Amino acid sequence: MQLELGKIKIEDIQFAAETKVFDSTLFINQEELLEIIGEDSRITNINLDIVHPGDSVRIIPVKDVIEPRVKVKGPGGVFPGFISSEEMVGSGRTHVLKGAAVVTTGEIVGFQEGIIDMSGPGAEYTPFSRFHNLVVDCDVKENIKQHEHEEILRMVGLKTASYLGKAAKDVEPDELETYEHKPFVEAAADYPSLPKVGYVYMLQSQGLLHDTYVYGVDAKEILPTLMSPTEIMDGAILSGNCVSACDKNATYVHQNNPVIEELYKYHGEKYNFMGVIITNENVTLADKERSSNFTAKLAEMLGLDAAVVSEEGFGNPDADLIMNSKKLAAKGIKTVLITDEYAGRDGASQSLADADPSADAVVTAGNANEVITLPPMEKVIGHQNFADVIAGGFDGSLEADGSISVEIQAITGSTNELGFNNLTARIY
Amino acid sequence: MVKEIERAGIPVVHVATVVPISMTVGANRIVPAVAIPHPLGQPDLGETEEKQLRKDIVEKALIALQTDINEQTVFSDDKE
Amino acid sequence: MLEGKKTAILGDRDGIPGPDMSNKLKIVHYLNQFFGQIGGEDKAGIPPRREDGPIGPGAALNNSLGEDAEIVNTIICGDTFFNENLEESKSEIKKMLKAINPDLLIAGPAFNAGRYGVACGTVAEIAKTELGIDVVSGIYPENPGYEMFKQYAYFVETSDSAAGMRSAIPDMIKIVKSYIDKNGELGSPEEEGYMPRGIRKNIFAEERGAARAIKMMLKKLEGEDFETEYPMPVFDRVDPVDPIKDMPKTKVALVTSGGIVPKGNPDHIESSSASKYGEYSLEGVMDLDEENYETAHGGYDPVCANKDADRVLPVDVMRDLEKEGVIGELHNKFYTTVGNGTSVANAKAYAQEIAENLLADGVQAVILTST
Amino acid sequence: MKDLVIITNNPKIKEKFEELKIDFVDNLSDVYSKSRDLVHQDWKLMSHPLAGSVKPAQNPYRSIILAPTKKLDFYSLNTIENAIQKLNQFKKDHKKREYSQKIKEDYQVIDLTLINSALKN
Repeated sequence: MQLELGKIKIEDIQFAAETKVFDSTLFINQEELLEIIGEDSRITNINLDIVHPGDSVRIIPVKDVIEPRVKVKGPGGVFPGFISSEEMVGSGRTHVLKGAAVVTTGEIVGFQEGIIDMSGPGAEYTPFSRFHNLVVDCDVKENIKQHEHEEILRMVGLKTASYLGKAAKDVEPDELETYEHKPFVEAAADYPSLPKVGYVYMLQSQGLLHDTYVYGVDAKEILPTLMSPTEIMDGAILSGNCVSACDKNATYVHQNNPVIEELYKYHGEKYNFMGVIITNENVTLADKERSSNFTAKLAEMLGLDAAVVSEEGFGNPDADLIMNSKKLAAKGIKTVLITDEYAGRDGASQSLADADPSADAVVTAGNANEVITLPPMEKVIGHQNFADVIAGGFDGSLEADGSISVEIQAITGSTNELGFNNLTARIY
Repeated sequence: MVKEIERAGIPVVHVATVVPISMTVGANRIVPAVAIPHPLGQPDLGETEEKQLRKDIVEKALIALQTDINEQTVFSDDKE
Repeated sequence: MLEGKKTAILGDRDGIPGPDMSNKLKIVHYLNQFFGQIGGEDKAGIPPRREDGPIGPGAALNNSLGEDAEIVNTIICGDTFFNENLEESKSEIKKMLKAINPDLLIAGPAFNAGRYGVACGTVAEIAKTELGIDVVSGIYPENPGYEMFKQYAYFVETSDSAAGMRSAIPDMIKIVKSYIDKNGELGSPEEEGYMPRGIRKNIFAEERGAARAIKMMLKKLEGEDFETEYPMPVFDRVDPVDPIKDMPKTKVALVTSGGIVPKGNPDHIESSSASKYGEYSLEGVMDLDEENYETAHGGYDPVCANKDADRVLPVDVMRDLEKEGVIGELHNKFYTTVGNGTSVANAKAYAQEIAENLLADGVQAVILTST
Repeated sequence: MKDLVIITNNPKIKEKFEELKIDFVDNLSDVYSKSRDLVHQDWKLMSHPLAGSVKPAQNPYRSIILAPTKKLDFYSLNTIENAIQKLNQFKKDHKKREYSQKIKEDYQVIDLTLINSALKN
């Protein structure tokens, strides 16, 4: 499988009469877009806003962030199982509007969370403040159930990203990157003297507001399985996850999985990157045992010498993480785990809800309980009054002047457990 | 406690009602006891029987102290 | 940080003498009876007292601090008094600290003195959590006071005895000076030279997490040293000691966490959160009967144990086995604590003392019973 | 299936699973302490006590599924103890407040879907 990612640099977004990309600017025909994404009769209103890095803008509550893309050559299309068919992705050529993103917001449940500040101290914690964002604020009819509401918003986001992506179809990319993944036997034969490494990709999968989709399938229904890294880079996995803003993996992060990008860097030089094992994080302990058993078995079947394991969320996923760690170690596979921490506001509590001596190589994305004060912004998109009830928020967190004191767990993507950011924690 | 005594180089056997807690506190030789209010007794039994029961447990503890082990070991009757 | 704190405290110091208007950092020093130059173990029962200026090791500290800081008061408390009258000591010392209102507290150094270490740590906890005062102290890493209270103070590592005073003092001064220079915002343990407090603090690394993970994996693959960013909680395990070879010649001791005590609980072992352990003679005792023994344990129904304490501490059976020659002898003392509610670190401190006593008495094996 | 018990303080669980054995308790802490007590009486956890990504104490509703077993399940004991520790940690930093009825119901639905997802398998 060979995938070409053609990256088109976007340095500005503007509303205009025609949707197109010209001179690193994405022009959007607002009416046309609204017509396409507003077709669902359950939607009552959609507001579009364009925000740029450095703007005095707060977006709250953020549901998902998606990168606009389009399939240019080869099988399949964007967001398989939702926008495109179930055709396999991960080969051919895909164009990416690099630097642009679609941000969805809307009140699915009363306590919804997720802040993106486009400037100020909060902007340093969220990776999404670096992009030119089209914010889609979507309201639905009153009697819509939470499940349906999540689905409507998810589809609106995907449709928007897919609509914008099409503008990149005939644009010459600024950069063209090529990634290859061969059948396992060939891949193993390519570098017989290099150690084999893999990636164990844990997906949140517990029910409403906690779902991840693989080719349109809810990940809680899967047994751990093998995937080509190029499939994931081509958008086979996307988020239906709305809670735990700091460490849920937004669709953007799945599309740009940093572990896969980094693993490709030394592929063929220092090790042989054999592939990705996706696994889930389910509610029952029996599921957790079964999934971690399968994960370790697949890793063994691939002949892995080492693996990176990334987590999503906190609490019960710590149990999955530790089970994966133990079982991979028992097979002699050297593992590195990526997690984040909930060590309390004072940083003195136990960081994880589970532990094991096998987990001796851990990368941490920071303590999600650390408190930050976000100064007021000139403009708030969404619903600032949520600050008081979002995760990590607390009584009195929203001051009269519009500043908010929150744990960084309320900031979208702040402690991303794929290692998307530079934030980390140390012992003091 | 059990760890500190063992750390001092004295073999110690832990006669404990809640075996998992004993495992957690790091006992190496563990003998399960009867029940929480009376780890080495059974008030329902007659005096002689009860003392015999206690003697059985203590003897098992002495066997544990004479057994070479490499890891935490529970000296119980059931084979599971 | 330091500035902000000063202002905050100024606001609620009604009725307390005005603040020292000079820029000197105001320090209180906490010492036990021995270092406070009152006396040895015989004076360990003295309650907290407040003295003016530096005393003992405080003099050396004070001299080196020069113009930057001053030890204005010394608080002294006997180690035994402190540990046996914990609540009273805490509230008394808190009152003193509140009245003096220092910028910084120095405690110890405590070296490897268990109870002194616990006292220094407890005082640090009060100062830090209840009064917002930062604390600098010194301690031997294996002193249970470190593990119990490490998050409340900047502890420098000291040797296990007061012979290490010569290097402990400059190490503590270095921290205090850095604390003044940096306005209370001390850097990492490695930078500053204090032992890790176990507090997790966020920082921005140079590379993103995924890149760090790949590098760590490469090191692990190649067998090189690597440093985990989150060390798992310590799994303290002790390897099993070799088994007893010749039981008929072995001296066996009984220890229990079931709270068995002589009737009337002469040492007032508390029914929960026990702050002490008991050591009692078994000289001539063949059986623990209802008239002479009971349980001090508050965590379970005591009726069974009170009726026949052998049900918790099997002295009767041990005497039989001694007579039968199955064991060499039963040690003529037993040790008792109360398991429930006792903090792990506290239990560790007692256990170390018990273990030392057992060793000194030539005990070769122990049966420990728990309810 | 028939041996399962759900310890819960979520009224929606009571409505939805009439055929299952439900032990309804008053508050969040009781859900955990009751579950711990059962673990000590040879029950094992079927669902993880920190299911979902809504943080402990933030969601005032919680349901935990247990099943009888033959002897003390060490893993369950460890897991429930760790969960209680985490609950207490989050409670300390999380001021108790009154949620509106709508938010309460949203939280109940979240908990319900977690249990639903557990029972499906």
